[in-house]
Amino acid sequence: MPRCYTLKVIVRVHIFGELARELSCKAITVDVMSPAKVRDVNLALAVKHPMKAQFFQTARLAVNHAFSSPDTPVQSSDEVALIELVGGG
Amino acid sequence: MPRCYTLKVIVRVHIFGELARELSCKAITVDVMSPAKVRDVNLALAVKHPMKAQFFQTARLAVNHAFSSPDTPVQSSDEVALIELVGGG
Amino acid sequence: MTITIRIVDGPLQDAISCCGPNALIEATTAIGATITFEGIVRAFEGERQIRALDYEAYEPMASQTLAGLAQDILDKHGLNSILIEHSRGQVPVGGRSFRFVVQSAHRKEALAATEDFINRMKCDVPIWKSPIYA
Amino acid sequence: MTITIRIVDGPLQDAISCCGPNALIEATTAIGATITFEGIVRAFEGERQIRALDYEAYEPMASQTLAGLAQDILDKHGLNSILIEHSRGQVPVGGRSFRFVVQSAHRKEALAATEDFINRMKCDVPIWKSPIYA
Repeated sequence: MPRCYTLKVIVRVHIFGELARELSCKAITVDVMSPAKVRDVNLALAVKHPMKAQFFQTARLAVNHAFSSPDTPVQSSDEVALIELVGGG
Repeated sequence: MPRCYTLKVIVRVHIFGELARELSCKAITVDVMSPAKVRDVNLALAVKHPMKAQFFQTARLAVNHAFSSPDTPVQSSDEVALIELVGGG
Repeated sequence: MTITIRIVDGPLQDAISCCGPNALIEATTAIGATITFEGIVRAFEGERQIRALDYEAYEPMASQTLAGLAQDILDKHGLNSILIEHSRGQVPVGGRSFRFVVQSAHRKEALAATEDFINRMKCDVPIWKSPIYA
Repeated sequence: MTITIRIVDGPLQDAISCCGPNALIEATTAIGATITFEGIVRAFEGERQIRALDYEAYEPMASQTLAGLAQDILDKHGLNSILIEHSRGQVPVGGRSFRFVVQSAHRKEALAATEDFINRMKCDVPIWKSPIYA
Protein backbone atom coordinates (compact mmCIF):
# COMPACT_ATOMS: atom_id res chain seq x y z
CA MET A 1 0.00 0.00 0.00
CA PRO A 2 1.47 3.40 -0.92
CA ARG A 3 2.43 5.79 1.86
CA CYS A 4 0.27 8.79 1.06
CA TYR A 5 1.08 11.06 3.96
CA THR A 6 4.16 12.19 5.80
CA LEU A 7 4.57 12.25 9.53
CA LYS A 8 5.71 15.60 10.78
CA VAL A 9 8.09 16.17 13.68
CA ILE A 10 7.88 19.51 15.45
CA VAL A 11 11.25 20.49 16.86
CA ARG A 12 11.84 23.40 19.20
CA VAL A 13 15.43 24.60 19.02
CA HIS A 14 16.64 26.61 22.02
CA ILE A 15 18.89 29.53 21.17
CA PHE A 16 21.08 31.70 23.38
CA GLY A 17 23.28 34.75 23.70
CA GLU A 18 23.77 37.14 20.81
CA LEU A 19 21.61 35.05 18.47
CA ALA A 20 18.66 35.05 20.90
CA ARG A 21 18.99 38.81 21.28
CA GLU A 22 19.19 39.32 17.54
CA LEU A 23 16.10 37.21 16.82
CA SER A 24 14.31 38.42 19.98
CA CYS A 25 13.33 34.91 21.00
CA LYS A 26 14.58 32.03 23.13
CA ALA A 27 13.70 29.20 20.72
CA ILE A 28 12.93 28.55 17.06
CA THR A 29 10.28 25.98 16.19
CA VAL A 30 10.63 24.09 12.90
CA ASP A 31 8.75 21.26 11.21
CA VAL A 32 10.71 18.38 9.73
CA MET A 33 9.62 15.14 8.12
CA SER A 34 9.73 11.89 10.11
CA PRO A 35 12.03 10.11 10.67
CA ALA A 36 14.06 13.26 11.32
CA LYS A 37 17.77 13.73 11.71
CA VAL A 38 19.80 16.65 12.94
CA ARG A 39 20.72 17.62 9.36
CA ASP A 40 17.01 18.08 8.62
CA VAL A 41 16.68 20.44 11.57
CA ASN A 42 19.66 22.49 10.37
CA LEU A 43 18.10 22.76 6.92
CA ALA A 44 14.71 23.71 8.29
CA LEU A 45 16.31 26.45 10.38
CA ALA A 46 18.08 27.77 7.28
CA VAL A 47 14.83 27.78 5.31
CA LYS A 48 13.02 29.62 8.11
CA HIS A 49 15.76 32.27 8.40
CA PRO A 50 17.10 32.80 4.87
CA MET A 51 19.14 35.82 5.97
CA LYS A 52 21.16 33.52 8.22
CA ALA A 53 20.86 30.40 6.08
CA GLN A 54 24.57 29.73 5.85
CA PHE A 55 24.95 29.97 9.64
CA PHE A 56 22.02 27.66 10.41
CA GLN A 57 23.00 25.03 7.83
CA THR A 58 26.19 24.21 9.71
CA ALA A 59 25.36 25.37 13.25
CA ARG A 60 26.12 22.90 16.00
CA LEU A 61 23.07 21.37 17.65
CA ALA A 62 22.86 19.50 20.91
CA VAL A 63 20.18 16.85 21.35
CA ASN A 64 19.22 16.11 24.96
CA HIS A 65 22.28 17.99 26.23
CA ALA A 66 24.83 16.15 24.11
CA PHE A 67 26.51 17.38 20.96
CA SER A 68 25.03 15.65 17.93
CA SER A 69 26.21 14.60 14.50
CA PRO A 70 24.22 15.37 11.31
CA ASP A 71 22.80 11.85 11.46
CA THR A 72 21.63 11.89 15.06
CA PRO A 73 17.87 11.09 15.09
CA VAL A 74 15.54 13.78 16.42
CA GLN A 75 12.05 13.33 17.87
CA SER A 76 9.52 15.89 19.04
CA SER A 77 10.18 14.97 22.65
CA ASP A 78 13.91 15.67 22.35
CA GLU A 79 15.43 18.83 23.75
CA VAL A 80 17.36 20.49 20.95
CA ALA A 81 19.67 23.48 21.46
CA LEU A 82 21.89 25.50 19.18
CA ILE A 83 25.36 25.69 20.78
CA GLU A 84 27.24 28.12 18.59
CA LEU A 85 29.18 31.31 19.33
CA VAL A 86 29.93 30.08 22.80
CA GLY A 87 32.27 32.17 24.90
CA GLY A 88 32.21 31.66 28.65
CA GLY A 89 35.02 32.53 31.04
CA MET B 1 112.91 46.96 36.48
CA PRO B 2 111.81 43.33 36.53
CA ARG B 3 108.68 42.45 38.42
CA CYS B 4 110.02 39.98 40.96
CA TYR B 5 106.91 39.27 42.97
CA THR B 6 103.30 38.60 42.23
CA LEU B 7 100.40 40.22 43.95
CA LYS B 8 98.02 37.67 45.38
CA VAL B 9 94.26 38.04 45.56
CA ILE B 10 92.50 35.98 48.21
CA VAL B 11 89.01 35.12 47.09
CA ARG B 12 86.37 33.56 49.30
CA VAL B 13 83.76 31.71 47.23
CA HIS B 14 80.43 31.11 48.96
CA ILE B 15 78.85 27.75 48.24
CA PHE B 16 75.35 26.44 48.93
CA GLY B 17 72.99 23.50 48.94
CA GLU B 18 74.16 20.01 48.06
CA LEU B 19 77.71 21.20 47.32
CA ALA B 20 78.06 22.86 50.73
CA ARG B 21 76.80 19.70 52.42
CA GLU B 22 79.15 17.52 50.40
CA LEU B 23 82.21 19.61 51.21
CA SER B 24 81.01 20.37 54.78
CA CYS B 25 81.71 24.07 54.45
CA LYS B 26 79.97 27.31 53.46
CA ALA B 27 82.83 28.82 51.46
CA ILE B 28 86.04 27.88 49.66
CA THR B 29 89.00 30.23 49.85
CA VAL B 30 91.43 30.30 46.94
CA ASP B 31 94.49 32.36 46.02
CA VAL B 32 94.76 33.80 42.53
CA MET B 33 97.31 36.10 40.93
CA SER B 34 96.53 39.78 40.49
CA PRO B 35 94.92 41.15 38.42
CA ALA B 36 92.41 38.32 38.78
CA LYS B 37 89.47 37.38 36.63
CA VAL B 38 86.60 35.00 37.20
CA ARG B 39 88.25 32.36 35.00
CA ASP B 40 91.23 32.34 37.39
CA VAL B 41 88.92 31.70 40.32
CA ASN B 42 87.28 28.79 38.50
CA LEU B 43 90.68 27.29 37.77
CA ALA B 44 91.88 27.76 41.34
CA LEU B 45 88.75 26.00 42.63
CA ALA B 46 89.42 23.10 40.25
CA VAL B 47 93.01 22.83 41.40
CA LYS B 48 91.97 22.86 45.04
CA HIS B 49 89.33 20.14 44.51
CA PRO B 50 90.74 17.83 41.83
CA MET B 51 87.93 15.30 42.37
CA LYS B 52 85.45 17.96 41.20
CA ALA B 53 87.80 19.74 38.81
CA GLN B 54 85.51 19.52 35.80
CA PHE B 55 82.59 20.94 37.76
CA PHE B 56 84.55 23.86 39.20
CA GLN B 57 86.21 24.78 35.90
CA THR B 58 82.86 25.74 34.36
CA ALA B 59 80.74 26.49 37.43
CA ARG B 60 78.81 29.74 37.32
CA LEU B 61 80.09 32.41 39.69
CA ALA B 62 78.36 35.56 40.82
CA VAL B 63 80.46 38.60 41.74
CA ASN B 64 78.77 41.07 44.08
CA HIS B 65 75.39 39.41 43.49
CA ALA B 66 75.49 39.57 39.72
CA PHE B 67 76.24 36.71 37.35
CA SER B 68 79.72 37.13 35.91
CA SER B 69 81.51 36.23 32.70
CA PRO B 70 84.94 34.50 32.66
CA ASP B 71 86.58 37.90 32.14
CA THR B 72 84.87 39.74 35.00
CA PRO B 73 87.61 41.18 37.28
CA VAL B 74 87.75 39.91 40.85
CA GLN B 75 89.25 41.62 43.88
CA SER B 76 89.65 40.44 47.46
CA SER B 77 86.87 42.74 48.60
CA ASP B 78 84.35 41.28 46.14
CA GLU B 79 81.67 38.88 47.28
CA VAL B 80 81.93 35.79 45.12
CA ALA B 81 79.34 32.98 45.13
CA LEU B 82 78.99 29.76 43.21
CA ILE B 83 75.45 29.65 41.78
CA GLU B 84 75.15 26.17 40.34
CA LEU B 85 72.65 23.35 40.83
CA VAL B 86 69.96 25.85 41.71
CA GLY B 87 66.47 24.52 42.22
CA GLY B 88 64.03 26.68 44.13
CA GLY B 89 60.24 26.46 43.94
CA MET C 1 41.20 12.13 41.81
CA THR C 2 38.48 14.70 42.30
CA ILE C 3 36.48 16.78 39.87
CA THR C 4 34.29 19.57 41.21
CA ILE C 5 32.04 21.68 38.99
CA ARG C 6 30.02 24.60 40.30
CA ILE C 7 27.75 26.99 38.46
CA VAL C 8 27.39 29.93 40.82
CA ASP C 9 24.81 32.75 40.69
CA GLY C 10 26.58 36.10 40.34
CA PRO C 11 30.30 36.78 40.87
CA LEU C 12 32.52 34.11 42.41
CA GLN C 13 33.82 34.63 45.91
CA ASP C 14 37.39 35.79 46.48
CA ALA C 15 38.52 32.40 47.70
CA ILE C 16 37.26 29.02 46.61
CA SER C 17 34.06 28.36 48.56
CA CYS C 18 34.64 26.20 51.62
CA CYS C 19 38.10 25.50 53.08
CA GLY C 20 41.55 26.37 51.79
CA PRO C 21 42.50 25.31 48.29
CA ASN C 22 44.32 22.22 49.53
CA ALA C 23 41.68 21.00 51.92
CA LEU C 24 39.04 21.69 49.35
CA ILE C 25 40.32 19.60 46.56
CA GLU C 26 42.60 16.86 47.67
CA ALA C 27 44.75 16.61 50.72
CA THR C 28 47.49 14.36 49.49
CA THR C 29 51.19 14.66 50.06
CA ALA C 30 51.77 13.79 46.41
CA ILE C 31 50.63 17.21 45.19
CA GLY C 32 53.52 19.46 44.21
CA ALA C 33 51.79 22.13 42.14
CA THR C 34 48.55 24.09 42.18
CA ILE C 35 47.48 26.50 39.48
CA THR C 36 44.50 28.78 39.88
CA PHE C 37 43.25 30.59 36.82
CA GLU C 38 40.65 33.31 37.30
CA GLY C 39 38.72 35.22 34.69
CA ILE C 40 37.75 38.75 35.66
CA VAL C 41 35.23 41.03 33.95
CA ARG C 42 36.98 43.93 32.25
CA ALA C 43 35.56 47.43 31.86
CA PHE C 44 35.54 47.43 28.07
CA GLU C 45 34.07 45.21 25.38
CA GLY C 46 35.92 46.45 22.34
CA GLU C 47 35.68 50.23 22.50
CA ARG C 48 32.56 50.37 24.61
CA GLN C 49 32.45 50.66 28.37
CA ILE C 50 30.34 48.10 30.19
CA ARG C 51 29.17 47.81 33.78
CA ALA C 52 28.71 44.04 33.86
CA LEU C 53 28.56 40.85 31.84
CA ASP C 54 25.47 38.68 31.91
CA TYR C 55 26.23 34.96 31.70
CA GLU C 56 23.65 32.53 30.40
CA ALA C 57 24.35 28.85 31.03
CA TYR C 58 22.42 26.11 29.29
CA GLU C 59 21.99 23.63 32.11
CA PRO C 60 22.50 20.76 32.74
CA MET C 61 24.56 20.67 29.56
CA ALA C 62 26.97 23.38 30.74
CA SER C 63 27.88 21.46 33.91
CA GLN C 64 27.97 18.16 32.07
CA THR C 65 30.24 19.51 29.35
CA LEU C 66 32.55 21.09 31.93
CA ALA C 67 32.68 17.81 33.85
CA GLY C 68 33.39 15.79 30.70
CA LEU C 69 36.11 18.18 29.61
CA ALA C 70 37.61 18.17 33.12
CA GLN C 71 37.68 14.37 33.13
CA ASP C 72 39.40 14.32 29.73
CA ILE C 73 42.03 16.80 30.88
CA LEU C 74 42.53 15.02 34.20
CA ASP C 75 43.13 11.68 32.47
CA LYS C 76 45.26 13.09 29.67
CA HIS C 77 47.63 14.98 31.98
CA GLY C 78 47.54 12.61 34.95
CA LEU C 79 46.30 15.21 37.43
CA ASN C 80 45.16 14.88 41.03
CA SER C 81 42.19 17.19 40.89
CA ILE C 82 40.32 19.86 38.98
CA LEU C 83 37.85 22.38 40.36
CA ILE C 84 35.81 24.63 38.09
CA GLU C 85 33.53 27.47 39.11
CA HIS C 86 31.60 29.54 36.57
CA SER C 87 29.20 32.39 37.15
CA ARG C 88 25.66 32.55 35.86
CA GLY C 89 23.78 35.85 35.67
CA GLN C 90 25.35 39.27 36.17
CA VAL C 91 28.98 39.79 37.16
CA PRO C 92 30.05 43.45 37.52
CA VAL C 93 33.34 44.83 36.18
CA GLY C 94 36.19 43.62 38.39
CA GLY C 95 34.23 40.55 39.50
CA ARG C 96 35.39 36.99 38.97
CA SER C 97 33.28 34.95 36.56
CA PHE C 98 35.44 31.87 36.13
CA ARG C 99 37.89 29.87 38.18
CA PHE C 100 39.90 26.80 37.23
CA VAL C 101 42.04 25.12 39.87
CA VAL C 102 44.27 22.18 39.06
CA GLN C 103 46.44 20.12 41.40
CA SER C 104 49.15 17.75 40.24
CA ALA C 105 52.42 16.16 41.26
CA HIS C 106 54.56 18.47 39.13
CA ARG C 107 54.25 21.95 37.69
CA LYS C 108 54.65 20.79 34.10
CA GLU C 109 51.37 18.90 33.81
CA ALA C 110 49.51 21.57 35.80
CA LEU C 111 50.59 24.22 33.31
CA ALA C 112 49.83 22.09 30.26
CA ALA C 113 46.41 21.19 31.66
CA THR C 114 45.51 24.82 32.36
CA GLU C 115 46.35 25.87 28.84
CA ASP C 116 44.61 22.84 27.33
CA PHE C 117 41.46 23.35 29.38
CA ILE C 118 41.07 27.04 28.70
CA ASN C 119 41.55 26.62 24.99
CA ARG C 120 38.98 23.86 24.79
CA MET C 121 36.42 25.40 27.11
CA LYS C 122 35.74 28.35 24.85
CA CYS C 123 34.57 26.05 22.07
CA ASP C 124 32.38 23.51 23.77
CA VAL C 125 30.80 24.77 26.94
CA PRO C 126 27.30 26.23 26.42
CA ILE C 127 27.73 29.43 28.39
CA TRP C 128 27.12 32.74 26.66
CA LYS C 129 28.01 36.19 27.82
CA SER C 130 26.24 39.44 26.99
CA PRO C 131 27.59 42.89 27.77
CA ILE C 132 25.51 45.25 29.89
CA TYR C 133 26.65 48.68 28.79
CA ALA C 134 27.41 51.46 31.24
CA MET D 1 52.56 47.82 36.49
CA THR D 2 53.59 46.38 39.81
CA ILE D 3 56.25 43.87 40.76
CA THR D 4 56.29 42.49 44.30
CA ILE D 5 58.98 40.10 45.55
CA ARG D 6 58.87 38.56 49.01
CA ILE D 7 61.26 36.09 50.62
CA VAL D 8 59.27 34.66 53.54
CA ASP D 9 60.60 32.66 56.51
CA GLY D 10 58.93 29.24 56.60
CA PRO D 11 55.84 28.15 54.64
CA LEU D 12 53.78 30.74 52.76
CA GLN D 13 50.35 31.59 54.08
CA ASP D 14 47.23 30.14 52.46
CA ALA D 15 46.29 33.42 50.86
CA ILE D 16 48.60 36.10 49.59
CA SER D 17 49.62 38.19 52.58
CA CYS D 18 47.57 41.36 52.99
CA CYS D 19 44.33 41.97 51.09
CA GLY D 20 42.63 39.96 48.38
CA PRO D 21 44.57 39.11 45.26
CA ASN D 22 43.03 41.98 43.32
CA ALA D 23 43.48 44.64 45.94
CA LEU D 24 46.97 43.41 46.57
CA ILE D 25 48.38 43.70 43.16
CA GLU D 26 46.56 46.12 40.97
CA ALA D 27 43.01 47.28 41.12
CA THR D 28 42.39 48.14 37.51
CA THR D 29 39.37 47.39 35.42
CA ALA D 30 41.68 46.38 32.56
CA ILE D 31 42.63 43.08 34.19
CA GLY D 32 40.85 40.11 32.67
CA ALA D 33 42.94 37.19 33.90
CA THR D 34 44.79 36.16 37.03
CA ILE D 35 46.92 33.06 37.34
CA THR D 36 48.27 31.85 40.65
CA PHE D 37 50.89 29.13 40.59
CA GLU D 38 51.82 27.51 43.89
CA GLY D 39 54.59 25.04 44.62
CA ILE D 40 53.88 22.60 47.44
CA VAL D 41 56.36 20.35 49.25
CA ARG D 42 55.72 16.70 48.37
CA ALA D 43 56.28 13.75 50.71
CA PHE D 44 58.92 12.05 48.59
CA GLU D 45 62.25 13.03 47.09
CA GLY D 46 62.81 10.22 44.65
CA GLU D 47 62.10 7.06 46.63
CA ARG D 48 62.78 8.52 50.03
CA GLN D 49 60.20 9.99 52.36
CA ILE D 50 60.91 13.47 53.68
CA ARG D 51 59.30 15.56 56.38
CA ALA D 52 60.32 18.97 55.05
CA LEU D 53 62.46 20.87 52.58
CA ASP D 54 65.00 23.39 53.79
CA TYR D 55 65.37 26.39 51.48
CA GLU D 56 68.54 28.42 51.44
CA ALA D 57 68.37 31.77 49.65
CA TYR D 58 71.48 33.75 48.77
CA GLU D 59 70.31 37.26 49.53
CA PRO D 60 70.10 39.94 48.23
CA MET D 61 70.91 38.17 44.97
CA ALA D 62 67.85 35.88 45.19
CA SER D 63 65.42 38.81 45.48
CA GLN D 64 67.30 40.83 42.88
CA THR D 65 67.33 37.96 40.39
CA LEU D 66 63.62 37.30 40.95
CA ALA D 67 62.86 41.00 40.47
CA GLY D 68 64.95 41.18 37.29
CA LEU D 69 63.32 38.08 35.88
CA ALA D 70 59.84 39.37 36.81
CA GLN D 71 60.57 42.67 35.05
CA ASP D 72 61.72 40.82 31.93
CA ILE D 73 58.60 38.68 31.87
CA LEU D 74 56.30 41.63 32.59
CA ASP D 75 57.77 43.62 29.70
CA LYS D 76 57.93 40.71 27.29
CA HIS D 77 54.31 39.63 27.81
CA GLY D 78 52.79 43.08 28.48
CA LEU D 79 51.41 42.17 31.90
CA ASN D 80 49.78 44.32 34.56
CA SER D 81 51.47 42.84 37.59
CA ILE D 82 53.57 40.02 39.01
CA LEU D 83 53.82 38.94 42.62
CA ILE D 84 56.37 36.37 43.77
CA GLU D 85 56.68 34.81 47.21
CA HIS D 86 59.36 32.25 48.05
CA SER D 87 60.06 30.51 51.31
CA ARG D 88 63.38 30.48 53.11
CA GLY D 89 64.14 27.90 55.81
CA GLN D 90 62.03 24.84 56.52
CA VAL D 91 58.72 24.11 54.82
CA PRO D 92 56.98 20.89 55.92
CA VAL D 93 55.34 18.42 53.53
CA GLY D 94 52.09 19.92 52.24
CA GLY D 95 53.30 23.47 52.84
CA ARG D 96 53.59 26.10 50.13
CA SER D 97 57.11 27.20 49.31
CA PHE D 98 56.54 29.26 46.18
CA ARG D 99 53.83 31.45 44.75
CA PHE D 100 53.68 33.29 41.44
CA VAL D 101 50.70 35.51 40.70
CA VAL D 102 50.29 37.27 37.38
CA GLN D 103 47.57 39.67 36.26
CA SER D 104 46.97 40.67 32.67
CA ALA D 105 44.32 41.86 30.27
CA HIS D 106 43.83 38.45 28.64
CA ARG D 107 44.35 34.85 29.62
CA LYS D 108 46.80 34.17 26.78
CA GLU D 109 49.65 36.34 28.02
CA ALA D 110 49.05 35.27 31.65
CA LEU D 111 49.47 31.62 30.68
CA ALA D 112 52.53 32.25 28.53
CA ALA D 113 54.12 34.35 31.28
CA THR D 114 53.54 31.69 33.93
CA GLU D 115 55.18 29.02 31.83
CA ASP D 116 58.04 31.30 30.83
CA PHE D 117 58.72 32.43 34.38
CA ILE D 118 58.71 28.98 35.94
CA ASN D 119 61.03 27.58 33.31
CA ARG D 120 63.52 30.40 33.74
CA MET D 121 63.39 30.61 37.51
CA LYS D 122 64.83 27.15 38.04
CA CYS D 123 68.03 28.12 36.26
CA ASP D 124 68.91 31.52 37.58
CA VAL D 125 67.56 32.18 41.04
CA PRO D 126 70.05 31.38 43.81
CA ILE D 127 67.74 29.41 46.08
CA TRP D 128 68.70 25.87 47.03
CA LYS D 129 66.56 23.21 48.62
CA SER D 130 67.72 20.36 50.84
CA PRO D 131 65.55 17.44 51.89
CA ILE D 132 65.05 16.76 55.59
CA TYR D 133 64.32 13.06 55.72
CA ALA D 134 61.54 11.58 57.83
